[in-house]
Amino acid sequence: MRVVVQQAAFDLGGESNAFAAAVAGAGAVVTFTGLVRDNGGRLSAMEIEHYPGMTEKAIAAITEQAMARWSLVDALVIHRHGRLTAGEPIMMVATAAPHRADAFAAAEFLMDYLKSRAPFWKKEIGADGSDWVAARDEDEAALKRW
Amino acid sequence: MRVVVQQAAFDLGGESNAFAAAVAGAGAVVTFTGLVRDNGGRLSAMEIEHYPGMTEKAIAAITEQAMARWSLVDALVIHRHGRLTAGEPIMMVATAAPHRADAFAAAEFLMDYLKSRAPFWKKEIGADGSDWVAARDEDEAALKRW
Amino acid sequence: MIDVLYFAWVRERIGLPRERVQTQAATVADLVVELAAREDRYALAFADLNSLRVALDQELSGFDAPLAGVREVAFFPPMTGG
Amino acid sequence: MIDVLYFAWVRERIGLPRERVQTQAATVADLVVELAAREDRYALAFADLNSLRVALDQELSGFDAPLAGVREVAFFPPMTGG
Repeated sequence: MRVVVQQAAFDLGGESNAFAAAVAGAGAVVTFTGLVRDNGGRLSAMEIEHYPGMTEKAIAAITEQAMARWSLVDALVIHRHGRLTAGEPIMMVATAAPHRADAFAAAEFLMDYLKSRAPFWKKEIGADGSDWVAARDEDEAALKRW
Repeated sequence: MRVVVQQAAFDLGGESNAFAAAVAGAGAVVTFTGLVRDNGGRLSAMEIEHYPGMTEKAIAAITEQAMARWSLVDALVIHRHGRLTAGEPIMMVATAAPHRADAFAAAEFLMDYLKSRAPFWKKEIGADGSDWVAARDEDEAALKRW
Repeated sequence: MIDVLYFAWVRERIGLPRERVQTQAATVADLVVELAAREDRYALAFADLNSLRVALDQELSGFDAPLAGVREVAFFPPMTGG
Repeated sequence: MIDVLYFAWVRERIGLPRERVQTQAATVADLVVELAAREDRYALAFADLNSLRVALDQELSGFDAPLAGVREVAFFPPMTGG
């Protein structure tokens, strides 16, 4: 299990390969990568604020929950903060399990909790100003399935 | 949309990066990678037989279904055949969508259909002989949710 | 004449991957009866239709499907892709 | 004395990211009343508690939670990670 919170970019491909190479016994690896959407060209950048200290603890707690609940061989979460431009990877999650159902469920669980329970706040910077991204009701509702 | 059936190994990381870089407008990329499990060290290799011609058509049809059913920006399926050793990637699926729910659902749909409806047959080669992998009832049952 | 293909343990039991078959069979089920009557290795391969799947011209099909116009029939066990 | 932290638009409205606060408030809700009474910018930030979340010593909490022994309180809007 590995949790990384950083400003720097990460290499999705390199992280995926390293993760998959280290999960002996796993038959299934799922990754999720969140990218900065360009909103039809209207978005020039995204600023991600976070709560240093709490962020790492909250993600570690969520990831430990996932490891306890599903038959996972390993799990990885990388989440960036700071200023990102459209198309850049914001974060990734990877899960490895003997079978695909566990790997998929754990990755979706991690995403649902990271969306609404990890202390990050996104601000969209566009040509006509900037705005904090509002939490979506459906993201809060998604937690109910777990 | 890209479908590849090949004997050669593929680079999960390189494919993931290329896929994510080309999906302008997507906010969510999901990948699934199937690896040869070592079954606690008992498996030395896996042989994957397929039905040339039908394989490509079946996967393309499944992938087109996924593209039509969910809001996908793109989808990728790579599936190998021939002799593979424990730990090697067998296949991968990648989906890109504006939001994560579509990317996850489409990837799970593709996997469920590839498991039971794409003409591949796996044979496990172990120290004490070889055996065709039996289809699992739960894989057939998984199709019912779609 | 149609091409008949065998995969996985069906291929192993029958001992060949494909053959040309002269048949008047109206349906897949009729063709199976003809093939199973040939020799023990065929009878063994077709002993349990529940454990077999069939494709007609590379499309999954049922055993009651007609063979009229079909050029390629394939028999194989349930698929294990992914 | 406790450390009070503000994030995202709460930080922007109040105009600072953190401050040390001298308080006898028994609960988070009591502290909110004290802060909101200070100045308009605080009143504006705390106008709608439904749009706010609170963490005590870096754990999500409720507005009715007691402050006894707490060293760090953080106020912020619903999180938008992932």
